[in-house]
Amino acid sequence: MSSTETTKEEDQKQHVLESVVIRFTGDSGDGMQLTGTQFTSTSALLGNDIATLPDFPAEIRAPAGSLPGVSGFQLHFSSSDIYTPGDRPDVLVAMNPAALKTNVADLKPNGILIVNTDSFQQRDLDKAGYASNPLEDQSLAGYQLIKVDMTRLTRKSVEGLGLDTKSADRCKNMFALGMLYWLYTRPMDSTIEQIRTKFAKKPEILEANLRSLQAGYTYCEATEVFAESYVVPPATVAPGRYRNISGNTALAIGLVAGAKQAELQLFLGSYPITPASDILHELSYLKAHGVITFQAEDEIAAIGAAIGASYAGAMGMCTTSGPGMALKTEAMGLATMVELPLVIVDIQRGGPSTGLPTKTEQADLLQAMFGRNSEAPIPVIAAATPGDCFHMAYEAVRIATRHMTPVILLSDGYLANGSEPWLLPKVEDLPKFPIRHHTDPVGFRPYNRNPETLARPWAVPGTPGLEHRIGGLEKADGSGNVSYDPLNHEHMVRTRARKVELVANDIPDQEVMGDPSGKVLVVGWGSTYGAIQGAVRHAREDGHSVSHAHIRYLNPFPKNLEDVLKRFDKILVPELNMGHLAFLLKAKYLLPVVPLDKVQGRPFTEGEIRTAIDALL
Amino acid sequence: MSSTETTKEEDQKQHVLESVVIRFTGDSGDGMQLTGTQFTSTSALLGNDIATLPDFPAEIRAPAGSLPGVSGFQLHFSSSDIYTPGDRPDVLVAMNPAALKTNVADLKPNGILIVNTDSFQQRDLDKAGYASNPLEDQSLAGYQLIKVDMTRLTRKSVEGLGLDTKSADRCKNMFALGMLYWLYTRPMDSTIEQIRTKFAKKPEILEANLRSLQAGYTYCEATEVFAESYVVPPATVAPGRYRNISGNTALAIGLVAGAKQAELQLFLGSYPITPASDILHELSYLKAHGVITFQAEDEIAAIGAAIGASYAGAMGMCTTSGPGMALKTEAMGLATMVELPLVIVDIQRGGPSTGLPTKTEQADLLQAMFGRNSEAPIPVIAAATPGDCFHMAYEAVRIATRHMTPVILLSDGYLANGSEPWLLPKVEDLPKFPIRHHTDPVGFRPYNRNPETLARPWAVPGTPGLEHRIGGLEKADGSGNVSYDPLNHEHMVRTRARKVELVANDIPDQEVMGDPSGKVLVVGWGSTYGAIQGAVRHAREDGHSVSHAHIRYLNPFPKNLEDVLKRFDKILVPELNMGHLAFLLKAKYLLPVVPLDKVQGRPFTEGEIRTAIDALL
Amino acid sequence: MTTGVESPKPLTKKDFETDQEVRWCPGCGDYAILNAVQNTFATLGIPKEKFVIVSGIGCSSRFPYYMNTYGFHTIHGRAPAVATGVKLTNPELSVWIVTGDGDALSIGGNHLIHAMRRNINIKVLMFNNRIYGLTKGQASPTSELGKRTKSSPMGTAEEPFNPLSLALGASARFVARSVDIFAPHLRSVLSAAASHTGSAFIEIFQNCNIFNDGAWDPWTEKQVRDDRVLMLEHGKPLIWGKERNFGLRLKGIDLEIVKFEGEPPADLLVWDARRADPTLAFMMASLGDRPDAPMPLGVFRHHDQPSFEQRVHQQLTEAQAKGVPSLESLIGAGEVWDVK
Amino acid sequence: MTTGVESPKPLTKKDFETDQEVRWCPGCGDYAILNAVQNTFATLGIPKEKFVIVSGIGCSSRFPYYMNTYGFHTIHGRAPAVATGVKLTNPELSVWIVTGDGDALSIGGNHLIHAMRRNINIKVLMFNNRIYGLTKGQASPTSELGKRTKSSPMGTAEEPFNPLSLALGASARFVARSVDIFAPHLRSVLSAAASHTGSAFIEIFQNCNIFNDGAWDPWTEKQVRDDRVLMLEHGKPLIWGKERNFGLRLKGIDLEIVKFEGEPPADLLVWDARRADPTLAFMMASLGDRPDAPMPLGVFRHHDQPSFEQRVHQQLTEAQAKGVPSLESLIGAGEVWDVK
Ligand SMILES: Cc1ncc(C[n+]2csc(CCOP(=O)(O)OP(=O)(O)O)c2C)c(N)n1
Ligand SMILES: Cc1ncc(C[n+]2csc(CCOP(=O)(O)OP(=O)(O)O)c2C)c(N)n1
Ligand code: SF4
Ligand code: SF4
Ligand SMILES: [Mg+2]
Ligand SMILES: [Mg+2]
Repeated sequence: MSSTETTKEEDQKQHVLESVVIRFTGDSGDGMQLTGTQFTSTSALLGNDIATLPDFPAEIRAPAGSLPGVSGFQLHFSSSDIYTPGDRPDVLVAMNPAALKTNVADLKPNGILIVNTDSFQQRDLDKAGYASNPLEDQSLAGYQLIKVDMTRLTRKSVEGLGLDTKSADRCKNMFALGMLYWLYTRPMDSTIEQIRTKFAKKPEILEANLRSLQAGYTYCEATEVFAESYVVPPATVAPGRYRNISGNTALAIGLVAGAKQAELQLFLGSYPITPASDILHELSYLKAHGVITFQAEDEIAAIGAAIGASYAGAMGMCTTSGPGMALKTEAMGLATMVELPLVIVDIQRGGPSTGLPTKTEQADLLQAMFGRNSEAPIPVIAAATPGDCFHMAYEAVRIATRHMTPVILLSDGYLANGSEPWLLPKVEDLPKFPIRHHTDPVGFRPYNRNPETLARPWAVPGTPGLEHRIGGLEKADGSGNVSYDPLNHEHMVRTRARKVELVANDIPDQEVMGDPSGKVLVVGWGSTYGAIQGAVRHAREDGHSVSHAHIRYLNPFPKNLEDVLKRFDKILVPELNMGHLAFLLKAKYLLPVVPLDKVQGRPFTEGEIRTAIDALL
Repeated sequence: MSSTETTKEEDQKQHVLESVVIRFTGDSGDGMQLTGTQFTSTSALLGNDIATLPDFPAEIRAPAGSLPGVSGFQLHFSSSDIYTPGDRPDVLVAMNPAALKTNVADLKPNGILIVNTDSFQQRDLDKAGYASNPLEDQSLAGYQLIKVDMTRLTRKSVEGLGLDTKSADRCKNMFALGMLYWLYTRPMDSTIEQIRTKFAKKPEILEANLRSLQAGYTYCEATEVFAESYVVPPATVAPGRYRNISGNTALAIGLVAGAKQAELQLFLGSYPITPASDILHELSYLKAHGVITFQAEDEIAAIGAAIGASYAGAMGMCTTSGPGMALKTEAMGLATMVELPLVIVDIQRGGPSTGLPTKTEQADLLQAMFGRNSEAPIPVIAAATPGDCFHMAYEAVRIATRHMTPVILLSDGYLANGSEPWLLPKVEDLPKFPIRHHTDPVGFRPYNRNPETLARPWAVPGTPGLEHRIGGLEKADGSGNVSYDPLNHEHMVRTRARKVELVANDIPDQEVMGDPSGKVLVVGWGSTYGAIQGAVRHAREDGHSVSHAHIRYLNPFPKNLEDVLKRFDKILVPELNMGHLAFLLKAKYLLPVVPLDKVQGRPFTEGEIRTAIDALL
Repeated sequence: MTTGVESPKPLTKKDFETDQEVRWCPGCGDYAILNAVQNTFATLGIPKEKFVIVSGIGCSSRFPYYMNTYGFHTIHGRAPAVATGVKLTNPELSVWIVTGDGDALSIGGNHLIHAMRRNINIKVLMFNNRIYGLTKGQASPTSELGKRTKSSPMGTAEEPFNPLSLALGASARFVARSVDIFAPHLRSVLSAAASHTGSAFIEIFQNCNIFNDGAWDPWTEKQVRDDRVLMLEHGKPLIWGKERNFGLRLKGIDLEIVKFEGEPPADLLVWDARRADPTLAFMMASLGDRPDAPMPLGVFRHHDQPSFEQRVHQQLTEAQAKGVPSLESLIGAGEVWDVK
Repeated sequence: MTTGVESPKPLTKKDFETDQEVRWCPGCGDYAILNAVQNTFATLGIPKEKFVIVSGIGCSSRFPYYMNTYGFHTIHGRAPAVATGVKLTNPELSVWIVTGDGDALSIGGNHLIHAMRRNINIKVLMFNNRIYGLTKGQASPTSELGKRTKSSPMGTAEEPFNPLSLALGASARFVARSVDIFAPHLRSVLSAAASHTGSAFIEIFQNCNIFNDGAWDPWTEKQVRDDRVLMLEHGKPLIWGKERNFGLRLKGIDLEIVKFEGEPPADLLVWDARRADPTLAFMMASLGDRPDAPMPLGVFRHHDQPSFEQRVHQQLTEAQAKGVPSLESLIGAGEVWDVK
């Protein structure tokens, strides 16, 4: 099979491209996610840099052929560094009219549009609300329209295997994939390997998938449906071992890595919620690593159990999304009061309320900062890319245990489901920070404080001689006894605040990409990293004085942040919300930052950020 | 009885004072709250201006004689306008050593200290942790110490009534009250009247109370225990009918007034929590007014039911305090999304977590602003004085119904339990704003919008022809159908934000007490009103350029607020938290405001604010 | 467009259909339930604008969108709370809750048991597919012990709730069970619930063909159904089986299965759903958990008692017997004084 | 100061006392319960540092402060959640919950029923004073219908929960009831709970002499007690009365009271707490609600089954049977490629 790469006819032109954006779209039953991930891993193995953006419908299975039932997967692969899944696709694969309708507007002018003509029957057009057939009415004149009767061709390719029509038709995503492999001169080995593993127990399905894949490839070769094929050479990325990783997977193993390096039992209390559930799933498969997962009756029980676990000496954690986060706020106050380590992960999604549960957003930052009764300060950190979720999860554990405090880690739907090639960290580069619970009764008092961090001792039940009581009532510093003393209360409120501020001693300085001073600084946080990075790099290539600071540590801010900000004339703050970070920066540094807010359930494009940068130059 | 006023012996000096602060303290079983409220209502009837501050122990009944069992009631009465219960008492009544110990430090130098010597036995001293008897060891030398064997004298006065010792001893608070009535030349009629009503069914107890009251009075007259007695003449307050009212009572009847003027059924869903429970109690007594109260299983059910009630056409409300507020945040998001009127009352208390449940604090402001997942803006208003709770409750209903939005009303423990003489509002001065639910099916769509307010129609179940569905998923503007359209989402997020901003058209301009420009503006919100007002007035009397702006409408701010702020050189923001309003002002107006934070579970004193003002002058 | 005029002609199923595309997976059991509910509502003699359907979050909870009545898709687990506010405010409305096994029993368990205890006149239809559908297949509180799901790869470590036992323990006065695809039975159970004064809990076995396909097949599949299901009919002896040759009788405090030929024995238990004491219903609720016994369906308990909203409004009426006091009187209550 | 050395001498009540002043109202029933718990703990053969007491919020929930063990005074209603985390993390600890009728059944109802369902080895002591004590006297979910309280001036409009029925409906496997002032009985019930594998629910009648004084007097006062209380003793016939001349027997599915003279009739029900089927316990749980019947006290159900934490740790053990994989293997799982 791998020989296909070398069988190109001489008379076909082969262009070298720097990068390409493909979007596969079809009905949720059409297997577009699989097609996308296969193309992704093939490209990753080929050494391209990649970024992906899956887009699921909110329904499990919306009616076949309907607009809400459309499922999409966009991927950007390149021979140079890339930061986003791409603003607009170069190629759109539309398996049915609904997919065409909801996606074609994004396709680049003169982009390649591949459609499965077999699914453009009157009934299909009606479902998508097309008055006339777009394949015939000239409305697609601005694109390179490639019409392929994929269903028929797929059925043909699997003839004789005894498959029913439904099963045969399921293979047409492989046909489409085969076509794209041809178009971009990709080897099919890895996909073939994976099909073999996946359908090992169903030989006819296996064979059907292989045949369809090959059929799609051969079809291009035979028919010259495409005038040319392309090559996207490998990127020059840092040497090392790579894996394609989604944010949720990276986050899950980052939590495990943190707990392991702390030498603590990992306890996850969680309640399923999109887009956080996958972390629960990932961790529940890791029992061999000693991970305990507890699927609780609700989010309050989940955090309650996590607090109990930390109290008993484990690294308690909980993972959720916005609405679940809202439910945990009372318990977060308790965790703050009893000063136990705890990691609270919020995979943000579109809101308010149930909102757009499968879409992305960054609008929980102020909730993370202030969404608790009274003064309950908690460190807040955020991951910037799918791979960075690993690192920040590890950081969350480190900060929580060193400072005896709950820590909120923010990610979002875009990071959670998006993926990127991830240079595997070396375990020896992950510092160990073994935690030893307090055992010495001499001089023990539950609210004695470490002078450097103000952390209290972690004394766990079962330890002889350290019997003590904790709880949510205000307590005397030192003894931990309940105290209604007014001055002690003020002291404790300020101590808890100070304790969080001291985390700043323990986090890296804010870095800047680009010059350390200049005209415009783009300040971002979380999943906007890629779009900002891309926009800023390109603006810099165009000679503009722009830099990028991406804040991973949001509470407390890095100590040098004010200094960093003040070296620029203007500060642009793009966010997928109504200006949360901008608000914090204004209140903290009294700087007239310029917010760039987008709240559409989807990430920024590079172009949007570039436009805003240009406006400030 | 009222003749006692005129029977003063000629040789006793009678001084006229402008104002006096008394603090009654004793064991929780000693009836100090009753003593305080009696003195209060007598003084109110006499025409004094008054302000009070009860101080309960956190325990229902802490052990008798213990420090945590001390209960106090401070009251300030005056012939001129006053704004706080006074910084430090002129007179301290201490019924036992524990009360003495926890309170004497506050007594003014050379203040009058009245103690019940009978309760200074060794056992009592031990319970309070006194190593030696303070009545004998000169430690009280700085005060006018008045030692009275009240228990013995009270027992004596009720002899022959056949009371057991316990019941007899319960009357000693009346003895103390009688003494204070003599000292400040107060008539006893109103107290006598109330004793008669209260104990109508227990004639011996009635008689015992009357006798003890009289005995205290006579004791002073007979023994010349006090060198002089005092007169505090009536204040010149606005004419009209008055009543002494606590914040919670005012708030409860304000809610009723709002609902009545809106011609809506009032529905309260609530779960008991200190210091909000009294509103539930008050309202559950008002069934004759058509008020439905529902004591729910928890705070989530309480707000859920209130949302259901609003959906069905009632004025849904819920009342709670910090931890309960934290639990309601997910449901608040739902209310924001379905755009129904709802009043959410938060009587703030000391936190975080269970914190100091019986103490006051203002630290829920940022939670009220931001404590919800994603973008869920809600108007926030706050009451400034006990009586103002009535007005702001009424305002909450008005805004909620006119703008079809949840509204958060903030009060706190200090307002809730404190009281002041309240000039009864005339019902004709409370504008009616009758609400008519939508009934016309022509052109009806659930998310049509009023162009002025962006409010949607309130169409309630049971109305023929308006059947429709609402919910927490994002919806298309107009039709209200579920919509995952990215641009609609952005439109809706901005529309909901704009809707809240438009409330600014419907609230009064920010007022300033003092000159409209100058050196220092003290900006407050909520229960700090009295202390700030007092401090600013006194500073102005001393010739300083200081003014006071008290913000009742916190989200959105009054339209002229920025203008008001910018007319002063410096802005001082005193708050019972770590700087919430200061934070909002900084972020919104980029002004370098000076926070003055106090987090001790108790209100500011005038002195504290004055000191901070002086530092800025 | 609908009009404001109350139509005098009797309602039909069509009147309850909306223009919204139904978005459950093809083959989902929810379709059949939607059908049954639309059919039943048309027969209840209640004008369509008086129906309110409140739901939480889940596949099942999308139900209100497909019913042309008033509908409120609330938040996860809180439907009973919202419905309580609706019903207390306007007792004339016919208030129904549609919920799932996760929504009702996991996050919403507390509201559910309190609604049952209060006996508020709300009908709870719990679609039990023994899985979290909407979040794509985690274990629910009704998933069998040891069930392997996305969140329990080695099987769950906990016994499920028996939803009917739970409801009865919370003193539910109307408790019933039916199956998505048993249309006539389901309709009759829904009608019985509608006729009850007070809260009603109806468990409906529902097939999630995506994440838990065939969960109820051992009882409901055509071939086995007659042998594996026991229909509870008030006043009738408990008999089942293709040949109707199995019966139940009491033996002390246990239920005994009797196989007979010909006439059923005289001592078979005669079903009495109207008992005030819930013990018999409780006993019957867990019968289906026994491997040797059939799954009882039908009305387990139907005990009328004054409902919560009746009692609440009774108090309002009493309190207002002497008229509604004025706002002035409220503002000026207690001790007042005049300053001239 | 305590020392780190485990004392070899047997524990006494004193070992469980703290230096904190006990802050319940004088006369509160909580004192007696504190006494009984301290006494019982001393006899269980468990080192004192292995006890953890978790509570919610309420007067009752202050309990941990007065016990010289590990204690966690959490937030309202959430003690079962926190305790679950403690027990799952360290199954060797002896984990007890102290809660009130409001804490456990109102805000905390859901966590309670799930703890029962899961059968996690945690002992729940619910102090039932039928009122909210700490918040000064509102109705609780166990307050009688029509009870006048601060929040229900015309009386409540809702039936209370029967806590034992609720627990049994949630499939609690150990369910018992005792009384604050019945010290030996209470101690024996506590010991029985300690001996059980899995979750235990113990309702303790408790007098709140401030807000609901005498709530249990009709059953527990010296004069009436013998006639109004039925002690359930495993293996013994159900007999009560000052003269021990009343008994209970089954009549169909009902409990019948028999008055007898001399020898008790042979067909009296013999108490069996160990039945797997919960029906009998359920039937007995509501007996006390009948005005003509005595209040049963003692162990209603005691059915051992593997506990949740045992099952969870069993899975960990199995998964680790082949050793614990390295962090490297986790990081480098799935398809990887090398860039030179
Ligand atoms: C507060 C909150 N937590 C979690 C979720 C995610 N969630 C939505 S539905 C659901 C469970 C659905 O299961 P079930 O109630 O059985 O309904 P089904 O989909 O099976 O009909 C969950 C966990 C949510 N929407 N809100
Ligand atoms: C979230 C929250 N809501 C409400 C409260 C107020 N609260 C404290 S204890 C309590 C009820 C106590 O009743 P119960 O559990 O019966 O305990 P008891 O005081 O009677 O022992 C309530 C409502 C709270 N602390 N937290
Ligand atoms: S996931 Fe299951 S329950 Fe949900 S719609 Fe699909 S089949 Fe129905
Ligand atoms: S209020 Fe009642 S329950 Fe609480 S401590 Fe006092 S007597 Fe006990
Ligand atoms: Mg389900
Ligand atoms: Mg109680």
